[in-house]
Amino acid sequence: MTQESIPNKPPIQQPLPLAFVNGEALIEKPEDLYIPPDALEVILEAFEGPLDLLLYLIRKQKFDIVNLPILQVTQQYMEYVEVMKEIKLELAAEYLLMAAILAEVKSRLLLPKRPDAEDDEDDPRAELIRRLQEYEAIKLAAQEIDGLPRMERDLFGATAIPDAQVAPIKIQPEVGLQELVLAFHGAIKKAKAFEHHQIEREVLSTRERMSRILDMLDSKNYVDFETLFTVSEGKAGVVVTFLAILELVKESLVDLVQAQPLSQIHIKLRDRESDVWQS
Amino acid sequence: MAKLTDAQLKQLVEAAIFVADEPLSKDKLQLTVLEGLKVSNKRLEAALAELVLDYAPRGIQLVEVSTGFRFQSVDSLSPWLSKLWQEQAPRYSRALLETLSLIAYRQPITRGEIEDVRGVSVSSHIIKTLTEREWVKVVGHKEVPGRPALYATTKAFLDYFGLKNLAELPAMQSIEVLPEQEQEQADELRLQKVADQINSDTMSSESASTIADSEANKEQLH
Amino acid sequence: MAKLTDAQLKQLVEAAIFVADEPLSKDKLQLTVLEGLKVSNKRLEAALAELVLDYAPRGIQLVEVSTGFRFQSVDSLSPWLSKLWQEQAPRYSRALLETLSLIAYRQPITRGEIEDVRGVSVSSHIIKTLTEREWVKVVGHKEVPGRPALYATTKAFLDYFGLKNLAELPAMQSIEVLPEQEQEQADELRLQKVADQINSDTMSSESASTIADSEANKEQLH
Repeated sequence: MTQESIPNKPPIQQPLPLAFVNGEALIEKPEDLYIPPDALEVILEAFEGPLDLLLYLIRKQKFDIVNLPILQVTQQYMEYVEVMKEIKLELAAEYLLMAAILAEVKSRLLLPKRPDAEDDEDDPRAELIRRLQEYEAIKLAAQEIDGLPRMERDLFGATAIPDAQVAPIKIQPEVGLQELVLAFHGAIKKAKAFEHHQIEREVLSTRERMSRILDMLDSKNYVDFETLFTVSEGKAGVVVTFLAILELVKESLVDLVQAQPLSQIHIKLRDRESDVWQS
Repeated sequence: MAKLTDAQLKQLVEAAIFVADEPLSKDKLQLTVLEGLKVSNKRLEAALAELVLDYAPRGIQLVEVSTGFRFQSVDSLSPWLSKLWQEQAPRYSRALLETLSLIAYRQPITRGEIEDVRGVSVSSHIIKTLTEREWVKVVGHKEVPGRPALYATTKAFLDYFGLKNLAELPAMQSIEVLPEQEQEQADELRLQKVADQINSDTMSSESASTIADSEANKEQLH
Repeated sequence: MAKLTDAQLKQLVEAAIFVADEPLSKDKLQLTVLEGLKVSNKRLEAALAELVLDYAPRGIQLVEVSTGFRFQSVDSLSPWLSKLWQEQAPRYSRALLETLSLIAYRQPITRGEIEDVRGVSVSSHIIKTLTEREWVKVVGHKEVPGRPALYATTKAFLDYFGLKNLAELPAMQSIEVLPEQEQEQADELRLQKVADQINSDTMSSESASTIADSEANKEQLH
């Protein structure tokens, strides 16, 4: 207490000052000291945290941060915190922490000063003063940034419409001949895979093929064996057709004839009426 | 700015037209930026007329369109200004390159035929891109139901790839997959063999079908 | 326009800056509208300087911001010009502006470091707003446990506040903020003192533990 409230000047007799600020007596209690509790909530929202509140308390009483009057500030701060604890508990944590820091600084100030301690570094308020200064600098910087002319509020982009003839220029991708050849290679390779896939999926049933072949044939005329095969069906399709024909032969539904070895094979429906094997 | 000077009026009107998102009519100017400033329409018109003259020698001009006044670039600058919106088109997809290659090697070809080979549908976007690039064009219609368009490559296509004619397209012989024609020949050869076996006296119909089965199985392995 | 006259150059540059969607740098001008026109950077700079002068007395000005040149309205006209829009310009909270200032002046900075200075936690909402406005971005991670993100301001931030570079930020008011290293030493020194006091015979064990606790709490904020 002695450290901060005893002025350098000789004491003044009457009236008894409440405090001395930078050597000047502060006779009247600052008006800001008392804040009605119902107004506190509103004021609290105006503070950006304990440092901001501390700064407010210091500045309102025209104290100098460097001569931080820790005892008064702590006392006032505690009053705020007490009311805050009742109103806004969740907000109080950071404020409580500051209260603890203030209490710590205060208690250290009350300890007898060690004679060998260096003046500057020994001041327990140093860290708090540093933080207050740092925060105040940022607070002011934020105000300055807010004051800069900015887009949307003070400045508006001035633009003109491009003339109707202005049209985007598109740079077309480049393609090499080699790329084209590879793409063709890829497409053909895929086609092979695809053909295979399709046949696997849609099982060409031999029965179904048998009925289709029967449908294509009649009992009067022979047709070329080869015309039954559709090459575009792929190899598997050809095989299914072939299997169907073998099945038809086995079931004696068709006749196959070949005039001589290696010549064309002909096929027709077995003529049931003239079929000696029937019945 | 209770009483606007002519210079101030001109500044304000000029700035308003420049910053507005759309053309500004005299009415709109009166209702917004000039609200409460008691500027007669005559004064406003004079300011606008002066601004038109001020900008006459510049790169942009003040023009009146149906909905009001706006600044726009001088038309003679358009070829250069267009370069501001230069954009790199994305690289061509595999699907596009395959479609192009099929048109190049198998022309004239229908979209359906391309789809048959590729096994997936060809998007209209691809055909549009190729047509817009003037590499591909419709050369006729196939005489089948629906009369689908037949696509072929253009002279611009040959020029781009530095080819004198289509015969200069790289031959596909090195490619292991047999071109369609060769494949047909191979199929015929195999059929012939099967036919031979059917005729063979030593074979029962049953064993023939066994061979055919194994043949079918083998196909599935491919 | 193989050889551009000075007047033509000025017209083209002027129109380009007006029609572009964003500020145009000299490089961008050279790569787009001036491409192939062989305009030296010196000539371009002279044209820009002339344009700045041409517009000085007008309602809009040619200014250079971090990403290039743009035309913008004179800020004294904003009370009238803002009547063109129904909505008011967005307002930003003190918490957001203080966070933004810390990022601007102390970049790169972690969220924890911002909290240390402000003495309160920084809400995620603020970081989100700043990031969404593209005023700040994560530029890396600090090599400390948890690898917290390091924030820095962007060019969009500078453009929005009409600045060419960070050096144009208003000067910070006389704070002798200790450089980090010194600060750490100071912290250590302070801890040492607290430890000394705990050991001091003149103190009861109870008051010592109170001090230690408050010290520990404070550390958590850091």
